Amino acid sequence: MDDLYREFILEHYRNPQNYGTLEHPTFEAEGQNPLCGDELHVQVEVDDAKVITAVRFTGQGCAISQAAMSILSDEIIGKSLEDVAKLSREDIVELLGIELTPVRLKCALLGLVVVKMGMHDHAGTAAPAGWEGVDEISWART
Amino acid sequence: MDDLYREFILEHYRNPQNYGTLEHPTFEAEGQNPLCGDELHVQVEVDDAKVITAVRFTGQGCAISQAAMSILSDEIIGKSLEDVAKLSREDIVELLGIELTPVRLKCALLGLVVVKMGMHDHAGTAAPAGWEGVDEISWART
Amino acid sequence: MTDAPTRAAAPVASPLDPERVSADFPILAVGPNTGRRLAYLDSAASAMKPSQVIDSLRATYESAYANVHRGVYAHAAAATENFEAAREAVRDLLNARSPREVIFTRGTTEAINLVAYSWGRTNLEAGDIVVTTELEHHSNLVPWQQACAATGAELRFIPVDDDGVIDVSGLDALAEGGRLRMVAVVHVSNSLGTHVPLDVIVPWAKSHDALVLVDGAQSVPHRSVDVQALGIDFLAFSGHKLMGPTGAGALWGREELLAEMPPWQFGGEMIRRVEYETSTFNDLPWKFEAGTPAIAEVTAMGAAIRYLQELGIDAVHQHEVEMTRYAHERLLDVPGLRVLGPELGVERGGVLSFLIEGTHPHDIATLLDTYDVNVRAGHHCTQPLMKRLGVHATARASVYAYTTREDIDRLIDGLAEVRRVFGLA
Amino acid sequence: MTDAPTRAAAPVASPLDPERVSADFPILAVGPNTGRRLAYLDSAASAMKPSQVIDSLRATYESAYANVHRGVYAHAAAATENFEAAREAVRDLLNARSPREVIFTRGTTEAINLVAYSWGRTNLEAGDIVVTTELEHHSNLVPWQQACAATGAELRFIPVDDDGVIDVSGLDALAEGGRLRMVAVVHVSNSLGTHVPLDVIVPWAKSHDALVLVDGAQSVPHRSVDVQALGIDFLAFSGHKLMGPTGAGALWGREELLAEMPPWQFGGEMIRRVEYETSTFNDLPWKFEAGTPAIAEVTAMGAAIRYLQELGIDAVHQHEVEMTRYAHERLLDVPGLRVLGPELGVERGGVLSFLIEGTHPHDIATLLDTYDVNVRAGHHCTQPLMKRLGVHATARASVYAYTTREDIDRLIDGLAEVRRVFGLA
Ligand SMILES: Cc1ncc(COP(=O)(O)O)c(C=O)c1O
Ligand SMILES: Cc1ncc(COP(=O)(O)O)c(C=O)c1O
Repeated sequence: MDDLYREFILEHYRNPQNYGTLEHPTFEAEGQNPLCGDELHVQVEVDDAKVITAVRFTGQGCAISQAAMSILSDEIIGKSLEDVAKLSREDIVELLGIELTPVRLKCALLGLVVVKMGMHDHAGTAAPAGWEGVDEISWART
Repeated sequence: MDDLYREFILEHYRNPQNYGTLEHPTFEAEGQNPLCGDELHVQVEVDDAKVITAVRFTGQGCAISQAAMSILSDEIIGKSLEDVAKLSREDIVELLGIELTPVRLKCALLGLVVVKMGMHDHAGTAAPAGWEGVDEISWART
Repeated sequence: MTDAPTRAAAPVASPLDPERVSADFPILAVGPNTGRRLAYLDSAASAMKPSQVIDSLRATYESAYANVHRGVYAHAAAATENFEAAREAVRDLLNARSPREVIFTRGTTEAINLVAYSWGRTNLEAGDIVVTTELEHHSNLVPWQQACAATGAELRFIPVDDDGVIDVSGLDALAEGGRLRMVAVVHVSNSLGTHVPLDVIVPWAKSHDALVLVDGAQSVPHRSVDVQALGIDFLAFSGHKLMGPTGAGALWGREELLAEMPPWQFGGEMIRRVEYETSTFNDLPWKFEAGTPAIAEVTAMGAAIRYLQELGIDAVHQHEVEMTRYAHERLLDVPGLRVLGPELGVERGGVLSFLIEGTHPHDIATLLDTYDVNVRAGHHCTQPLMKRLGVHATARASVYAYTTREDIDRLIDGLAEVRRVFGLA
Repeated sequence: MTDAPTRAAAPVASPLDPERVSADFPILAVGPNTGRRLAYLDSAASAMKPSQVIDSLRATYESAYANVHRGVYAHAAAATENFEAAREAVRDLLNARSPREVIFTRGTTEAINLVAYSWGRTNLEAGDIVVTTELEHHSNLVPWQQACAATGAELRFIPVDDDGVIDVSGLDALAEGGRLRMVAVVHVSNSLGTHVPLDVIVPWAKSHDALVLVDGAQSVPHRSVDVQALGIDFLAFSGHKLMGPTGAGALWGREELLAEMPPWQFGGEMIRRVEYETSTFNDLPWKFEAGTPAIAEVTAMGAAIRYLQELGIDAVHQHEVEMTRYAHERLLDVPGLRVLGPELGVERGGVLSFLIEGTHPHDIATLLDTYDVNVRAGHHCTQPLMKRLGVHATARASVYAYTTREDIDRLIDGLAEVRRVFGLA
């Protein structure tokens, strides 16, 4: 029954990785899913080679949104911004390893949306097609 | 099949009774059914005892509307205005002796609506409840 | 007789047998995840449909279908008659004076928009006041926000206390400094179940010559609503919450008011005479029904009303009161669970919003679904109310005629499981 | 081989077998008056529904029902998926760029009202020109009359000749003395079948930077319509004329335009964030879909689109062209009968309006009904056009995928009977 709530997910929910704040983030952004009130505030530190060196987030919401952000943060540390730009909805589903209904997919995607939007906003590039305001999620520069 | 078009109705349609105009009508009115363009212009002459002494009408439209007016005109000559005021939808259906679907009932009622509205307008009395603008028929003083 | 005393001394039997009612609802028989009966506790969002309603749709399309109102052939006459019979069914349900007072819309939302546009935008002006409550569904809030923004009128709110109960103590002040024109309030809150005291609010509104619109989305399907006895001016409801199909609902309005209001949508049906330059409009109710209406859906909403009346609307209400009380009591026994809204014992609709410390409503609803227990999670289209209560979202269980005690027991069992999964038990 | 040469030398067979199509339509099997097949020649008013569509409604309510978009449980996810699949079906049918460009409405009328309110009332002003044609259904005329009256814009008409054929010779003058902003035209006339030359009108409108709205009520169900190839901005159609249920239709609009237009109806679904004082609105297409939509009906409209595509929309069109031509030819042989609209041979939709000297259309339709031949009589919601043509009403026969040659023969036989009854034969 509780496929969605495998120990792996619950563990990330209870003990999120990279939770907290950075002193000197390269960029940061926050996002919300007004449907359920899921909230994430994400900070990212990038080195000169455009590789992510640190991620921290705070937020609150359902297990899926918070665990997905925790898992995503682990995933992108050490990745180049270019690689992060390529991350898709499917990649998140794969990282979580669970099947999601459309409504719950929104929860899972919140973190990625915030990271992408913050990244593009910082770079001054347009939000990638299909991601601006995706799935009713709203975000803002912080 | 052609219950609606019994010889009696068709006869009235082809040779309407009281077709034409009066020199000195006591009152007159006209009405239309915008749905199909049925039109009737009715003139009524009333004596001092408020008894109808003559009716004339002109108009054009479907067999039902024109025949119903012809039959109605025969019926009300010699009747008091008071009696005419009491005529109901059912009375018209009975006079015609046929079953009518709602849309065709509007055709059949056009004449009675015009007579009633003209009568009340002339007397300065309010249109009887349920008859003003009945069934999308519009009428006017002439 | 000794072994099962509590069973023997059964509670006063509901006049309604929800098991028998359920037999009319094909979708309840087998849940998609477990194969067990579907414990559908989301009727406040939309009700399930009995075979009587589904069959009505089929009957229309299979044996009495045509476009309505203008056709002269047999199917057109039959379709029109059935369609207009639904208008009479609504009139009867609400005890309206005349079927001319019943206007078919897609649902509550369109009905309220109709009033906010047709009455609101032509009557409101700067200095006018529109009053609503802090409980409102977005559908009875945003149309008034917009009508006020467009006309310069001011929107004010009857507050709720921390239990979501309407506080009428400050009513008089709400009408000060302007002209009170419209009081648009929900009858029963879809988020909290709060029953709004129309018996206080309507006389107050009338003492200011204001109109009263009632959002009956959560009352009309669940209790007897008499628009004349309530003394109100407009009432909106949705067929789909009344076991009717989607796509059909109604606005009721007092004839004198509707007669003076301009039409809102324009097109076929609602006109009397059209020239290239100008048009004159049709009589009530058609003046407000532009275009081909939801013929089969309105007809089937009529079937739903008849179904509800055959069950007995008072019996349905009584059953819901019992189910709601039972659910409320059992929820209060769940550790860490908080029920929002009116306290146990206070009159309420069949809606229970709750939170469990340490879990999110979305996770609750998702986990319950695996047991085929359906509850809603979210803000229930009442974001400002959520904010007022200091929460982001709630889990919400709601009941209807087909709700059984077992459905509620399964909810409670499911919540125990939720607590276990989240390490709370 | 010698006895029935005309039968043997059959006309090029339609790619569509209307008898086989008819088997999908339960209502056609038995007419209410004679027990014979129903010769339903009123599809321009509303189409009959195949079992595939009726079954879709039942399937939704029996096995995949819940309110859409916000529910997390299985039924809510399934209902949402099916509902959104219908959006994709519409996108595909119209070759729209994105499903975000597809907004569900009750039908054509609501779709046009949406544009006339949301775009019209915020963009039009004195000095602006809106152009339409003399052919329009009230639903594409009255909303523009009202939008113009409210904003001071001027409404002008592309004229028709006495055959009801669009006369584009004076187009340029129509744009003089003001700013042409909107050209809102019917694609195929529901009264006369006239096919409007969008290939002339659209480039003309675009040369003035005007928007083009097409009333596709009578084209989308009957021929392939590609919004990108047409180069238009908005298109409206009704599901019920496309063999879908009542209560569902759609507006297609170019995304850039829709994105800038303000919402029209307000309530649930269409908001993103609501506070007591203000609201922000949702993304496309939901911004324009306030309240619970016609969930099952939209889903079933998707089924109707799939059904139409399985028949093959070009095959349906070709069949209709043949049936229309056959009916037109046979009607011309009826003494005293006059067919209005484009002459035989001129491109037209499957609609034939006619008059018989010495009878009224209402009487024609009523008498035909006794033979279970259904035609419409009246002004077909085109009163100004009737006046332009100097008639009050017409009888109108219209065809669809299920129309057989025998249906038309029965119409012709019935008309002989009409003439007999009225002493014309
Ligand atoms: C050309 C045309 N436009 C608009 C409409 C209105 O469609 P609906 O009544 O479904 O809104 C119709 C159908 O009556 C039509 O034929
Ligand atoms: C109290 C209340 N008002 C209005 C609505 C809107 O109804 P609909 O979505 O059917 O238009 C709802 C239902 O969601 C409701 O519960």
